[in-house]
This record gives sequence, structure tokens and C-alpha cells, in this order.
Amino acid sequence: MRKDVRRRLLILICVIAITLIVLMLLNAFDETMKPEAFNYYIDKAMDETEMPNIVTAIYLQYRLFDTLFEALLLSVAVSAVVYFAAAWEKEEGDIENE
Amino acid sequence: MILYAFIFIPIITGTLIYLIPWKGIVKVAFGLQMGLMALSIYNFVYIRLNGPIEVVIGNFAKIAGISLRCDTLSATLLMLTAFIFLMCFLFGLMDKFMNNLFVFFFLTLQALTMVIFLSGDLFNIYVVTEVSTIIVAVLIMFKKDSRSLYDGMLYLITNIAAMTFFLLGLGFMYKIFGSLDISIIGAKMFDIENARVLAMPFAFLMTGIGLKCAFLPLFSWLPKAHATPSAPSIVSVILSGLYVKCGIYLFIRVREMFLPALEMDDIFLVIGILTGIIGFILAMSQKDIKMILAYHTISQLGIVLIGITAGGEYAYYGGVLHLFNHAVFKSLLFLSAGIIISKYGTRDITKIRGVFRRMPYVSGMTIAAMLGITGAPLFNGSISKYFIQSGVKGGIIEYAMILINLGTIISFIKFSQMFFGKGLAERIHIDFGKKAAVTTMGLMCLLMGMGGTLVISGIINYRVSIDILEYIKKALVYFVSLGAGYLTYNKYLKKTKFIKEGYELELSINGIAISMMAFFIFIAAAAYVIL
Amino acid sequence: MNERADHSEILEDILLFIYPLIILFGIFVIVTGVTQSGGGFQGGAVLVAVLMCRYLVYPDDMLGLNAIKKTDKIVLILILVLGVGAILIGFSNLPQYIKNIYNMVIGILIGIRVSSGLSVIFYTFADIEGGD
Amino acid sequence: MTEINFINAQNTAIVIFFIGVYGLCARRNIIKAIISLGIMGGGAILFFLSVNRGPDSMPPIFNGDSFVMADPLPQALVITAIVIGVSVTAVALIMFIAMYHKYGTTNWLKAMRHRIEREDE
Repeated sequence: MRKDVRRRLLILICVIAITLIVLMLLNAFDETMKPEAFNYYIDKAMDETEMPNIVTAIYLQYRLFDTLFEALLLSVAVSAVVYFAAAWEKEEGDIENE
Repeated sequence: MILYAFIFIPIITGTLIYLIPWKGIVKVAFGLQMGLMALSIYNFVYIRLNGPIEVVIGNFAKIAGISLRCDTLSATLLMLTAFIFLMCFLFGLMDKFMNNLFVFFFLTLQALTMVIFLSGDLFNIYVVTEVSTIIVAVLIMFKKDSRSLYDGMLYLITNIAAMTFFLLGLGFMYKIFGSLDISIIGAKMFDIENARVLAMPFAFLMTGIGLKCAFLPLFSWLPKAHATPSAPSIVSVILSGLYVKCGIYLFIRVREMFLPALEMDDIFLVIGILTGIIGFILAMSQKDIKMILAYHTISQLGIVLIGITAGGEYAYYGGVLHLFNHAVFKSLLFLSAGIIISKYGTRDITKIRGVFRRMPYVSGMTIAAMLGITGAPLFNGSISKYFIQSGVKGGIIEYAMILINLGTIISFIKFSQMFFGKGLAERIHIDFGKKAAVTTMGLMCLLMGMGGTLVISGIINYRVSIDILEYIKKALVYFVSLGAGYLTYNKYLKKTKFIKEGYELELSINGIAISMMAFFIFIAAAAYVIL
Repeated sequence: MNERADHSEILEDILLFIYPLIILFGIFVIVTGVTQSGGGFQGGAVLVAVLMCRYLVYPDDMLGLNAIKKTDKIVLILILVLGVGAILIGFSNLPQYIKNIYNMVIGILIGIRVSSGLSVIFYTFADIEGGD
Repeated sequence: MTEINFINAQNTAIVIFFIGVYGLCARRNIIKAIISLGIMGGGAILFFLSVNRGPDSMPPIFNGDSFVMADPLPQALVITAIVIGVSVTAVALIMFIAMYHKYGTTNWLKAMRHRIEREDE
């Protein structure tokens, strides 16, 4: 048990060090370019889509492709969950038979 | 328009097949594959004649929507995807596991692979990669036997963690550039003033991609996932032959995107060489047929990485060509390994003997693939390795390439032991579909070797020529390596504990996560120092 | 008396009162997603709460799980076909009233999808956990 | 004031992300690994939401007035990321349950040893 705690402590120190380095690097330089996509949506989205809610406009029209794959993802996850759950139930039955 | 067909037809067909409760419908998928193959050839010819095409989905402005981009590289990869999936369906059409659910997952995976090759939007690539990761994990565990459960779980957790790194990197990219489109970001890369701001996003993105392409410290998940004992061999084919190329393709694209501001080719070159060497050393010590092949995938990916990053057009196109060659011969090797495993009932290479006498046909094709992977003259591996080597003529990289090749040869001498020896004499019957798939792949090995220059100038609009004298020299080096490998293996290595008992570099999830952190901080520090 | 031990009557009565509110709220969020904050995904996630509440009261009664699974796949195909159709025609070529119908329909479909998918996941897990 | 400026959404996101990474590196429990993935995802999502967003930004919904809007794109992306997180967690958990019934352990190391033993059979 002691050894486990020491290992975790070591990893904790390393991760904290890395986090600090990342934070430092992140805050040391700051260069952002003109947010073109943002400006485009603010200026044109209302005229193009006639949807006041731009988030929905992006979700349903500009990035519909992502949305389709998201729907597919949920479907795949559902199939996977059902498939594995069925396996477990069948196996339980096998054990009872023995 | 044609690009949508590649993406949506397989998904919709797969879902319909899943919904219809009749097993015979699976045959439809095979017809679909033929159609997709024809379509992809048409698409390739079209792209080759008319130049790259780019469509923004829904006809919006490029900055607002998601764009699909198809140049010759992605068109060729689409062709490769269609070809490998066609072969897989030909091979496995009669097998028992080919039920409707499996076909649903399989066709969806094909569509997703094609999206990764086509998409020009980083977030879209992230979404698609996540979906395909889940599908691959399910396919690995498809027979739900106890070993594959651990392998699939490990695969899922590590890859999702890597993709979360990728997602955070995307956040950085969006913050800096205000867009997620690869070509827009690539164009803006010239305007960046303080390039050090790129170190963090680059490190985050590369950690995600590096795990996908199994670079040096991050390959520990790959052999288990690609060589799970119970996974159907066509799943191994797809993973090792095709799916791992998505990672390399992403690497090529992201490297290209960052190239104006941040060039780290030297570091990736070193990583590539080390990956190649570690891959064959571990492959040598394996006893499991599939494991040997899986470790060779790591080694060959190292060679591809060397080709891409070594500098010079020749080496770059050699690397890209090696991507295709590797897909062909590794798929063939996995297919024939699948046949051998199912007929012999064991995966232990020390127990399988006399394959050549029992199935001469399959063995012949397997030997063609082995000649391909070791780079024998006239076979496909030799051409791509020739180009990589001629790009980096002289210097330590060429010797490293020869060393990796020697290691591959030694390992395949061990592999070839199973063809010889006395076994039962009677022939084993093999289905027509399996035979046809294996034959096509074997012929591809030979054809891509004979017409290597034609292939490369067909793929990319770039004339290359092979110096005959140089090629003969390479052939001589090959035969010397072959002899040296044979001698080393039989005289020294055969009796060592390393070869006999096997050695496995097992990292648990903690180990993989720690190496991921190490890789991340290494890349970040290197990028920071270079800039 | 044993039947009552399975589920408390207070819970049942309160849920009877809450059901319609949740359903109404979910539909409201889906339908008004175009003009206010909300949308198909958010509304669908709200609708799942109905099934979860039902599970609290009648843990053993799985409400047509197979039908929900079928719905899931059929709605996926509908969404794909609708989305691909819209992409192929191009949004800018569509007249505004068709676009409005499209937004409404696809929002509702996504809502159904999310709620059916999440409820299948929830029921499957609940079944495994509650089984023993 | 500098301390308060330092505690912003972006830095918090990074810290949350690395808490998840710590969990993945140090903990041997499979469920905790899955939870860690969720935490990492949460960090990444928070980072996305912090882009192009000031303290006085309003939701990006037109209602006739003019005001400072938050960037709508990250919000749309985040919906997708959340669905991905849900699905991944569900699949990982069901796989864990299947694995638990085979191996009878929640520990990565023990599971790994089980796997190697079965290989020898």
C-alpha cells in the first residue's frame, strides 16, 4: 500500500509540474487572429437562414454534416449497448444451466 | 456530388440491412462494394484529369460550413478503402459471424474511413474518428470472448483519451485562428507573428494523432487490438491494413498545415527510425502469428514516417507509396494467417508445420506478400523502399533503413518456418471466395512491384524513374541481407531465450497514459525550442 | 400489500402530476429551438426524464423496449435521408417556407432520436443493475 | 487583481483536463479511468466555451437589439462533443460490465494478468 501511495504522489507531482508549464506557456503568448467564422455568423447567419438562434442555425444547417454523424454515433452506441447487454444475459443463463 | 455517394450510401444501406431481419440480405453488401469500387475508380480518373475538387456541404461559404476536399492522394486512398473492403467481403461472405449487425458496423466503418480521407474540417474529423473508434472497439470484441474484452477496452480507453487531447488542441486552434478548416488555417499560418503560440496546440494535436499512428512510446495498444485472437481476421485486415492509415493521413495533413510556421521533421524522423527498430525487435520475439504481423505494422509505419519526414520529393512519395503497398501485403498476410489459424486451430508458430504441402496455393500467395514486405526485387515493397532510400542517399538514415529491412527479413524467416516441415499430407479445401481474395491481393503485390513507377506517376502527377543500376545494387543488398538474416537467425538467434520464449512489452493503461504525457511534454518542449 | 412495497403511492401520484409537465416542457424546448435557446438535442434530453421517472415507479415494466430500438434506427434513416436531401439540393435553393418546415421536422426527429437512444441506454443499464 | 485575472475559464479548463489525465495515469480502477475520461472531456468542453467570450457576452440569439454576442460556433460544437461524451461513457461502461462478469475485477493490473493467463491456456 505504501508503495502505491508513493507512486501516486510521484505522478501527482509530475502532472502538477506539467500543468504549470502548460499554463505558463499558454499565458505567456497571446496571439489571436481575427475570428472570421464568428464575424461571418454574426453578420450573415440571420439573413441566410432566417433563424434567430444562431446556435441552432449552425447545428442544423451550417454544420449539418456533424449533426448527422452525431446521430449515427448515438445509434451505434445504442446498438453496442444492446449487443453487449444481451451477451451478459445469455451468459447468466448458461451459468444457471450448469 | 459523387463524394456524398461514398459517404451516405454505405451508411444508409448498412442501417437498412440491420433493420431487415433476413440474413440473406447481407449479400447485398457485396454488390454494394463492387459498385463503390467502380465509383472510386471513376472518381480517381475524374480527379486525375480535372484536378482536385472541393465542395462545401450545403453550398455555404467555406468559412461557415464544412468542406470536403478530394485531391489525388485522397482519391487514391478512397480507391484503396473500396478495394480492401471488397476483398474483405469476398473473403468473409460465407462466414458465420457475418450477420446483419456485423455488416451494419462494417459498412458504417467504411463510410467513416472515407469521411476521414475526405473531410477538410478538423472538428468533423474529430467526430468521425470518435464514431469509428467506438465501432472498432465493438468489432474487436465482436465474439465477446474473455481476452478480446480486455483488448477492446484498452483500445477504447486509450484512443478516446488521445482524441480528447486532440479536442483540446482543436480548442487552441480555434482560439488562435478563428476557424477550423484545414486549408483556411494553413493559409493563415503564414501570417502568424509569434510562432511560439503554436507549440501548445501542436503538441496536443500530435499527441492525439501520434497515438492513432502508434509512434514510438505510444504503440502499446496496437498489437493487442490488431491481433486479438478471437476477432475475425477481416477485422484485423481492416485495422492493420486500412484503419491505421487514417492516423498517418491525419499526420500528413496536420504536418502540411503547420509547415509554414513550424517544422519538426527531424524529430519525427528520429521517432520514425526508433519506431521501425523497436517494431521489428518485438516482432522477432513473438510466437503468435497475428502478433508477429501486428508488430510488423508498427515497424512499417515507422518506415512510412521516415519517408514522409526525411525531406525530398522522392522520399515523400516513396513514403506515400509504401502506405499503399503496406495496405496490400499486410492485408494479404492477415487473410492467409486467418485461413491458417482456422484450419490448424492454433496460433502458435512453433506448432504449425507443413503448411506448404497442405495448402500450396495460399502459401504461394503468402510468400509473395512476404517478399513484398521484406522488399524483394520486383515486388511492391522494394519500389517504395527504393524511393525512400534514394531520397535520403548516404548518411545514417539509409543504414537505418537497411537495418530495419534486415530485422524484417530475420523475423519473416522465423515466420516462414511454418511452411516447411512434415505435417499431414492431405490437402485442405478452401472456399472459392477466400481463394479469390487471396489471389487478387497476391497479384496486386506483384503488379504494384512491376509497375511501381507507373503507379507512383499515376497517383501523383509526378514523373519518377528508377535508375536500373541503383535498383540492381539495392537487389544485391537485399540478397546479402537475406543471407545474413538466414545465417544470423539459424546460428545465433534461434537458440536464444528471447526468440524461444517470447517477450512482451505490456503496458497497462497507466503506463500508456504516462507515456502519452511524456510524449506530449517532449513534443511541446521540442516545438518550443525549435521556434 | 406486497404490491405497495414495490413503489410508494406518494411517488406515483406526484409523478402522475409531473409527467405531462415534463412532456410539455420537452416539446416546448424542441419546437421553440429555432427562435429561443433550446433545440432538438436539449428537448430530447428533457423527454428522457419521463422514462426515468416511470422507472422509479414501475421498475419491472419495460415500456416496449424493442419498439424504441426500432424507432431509433428508423428515425436515424429518416434524419439521414432528410439531411442528405437538403444537402444535395442546397439550402440556398430552397424557398423559405420549406426551410422552416425542414427546421421543424429535423428538430423533432433529432429530439425523438436523442430521447429514444438515451432511454434504450438507460433501460439497458437499469435492467442489468436491477436484475440481481 | 492579478490573481483574479488568472482564474479564468481557460486556465480552469486546462487544470480540469489535467486532473483527468492524473486520474488516468495514477488510478488502477477501470471505473475511475472512465470517470477520468469524462473529466478530460469536460475540461476540453469548458475550453471551447471560453473562446471569444467576454464577461458581458450574451447568448447568440437575435431579438432585434444590438448587444455583444458570445461566439455561437463553440456552443454548437459543444453539443456534439457532449453527445460524444455520453455515448462513449455508455459504451465504455457496458464493456466494463461485460468484462467484470468475465474477470471479476475492477483493477487494470489484475485484468491484464487474467488476460495473460488465458493466453497460456
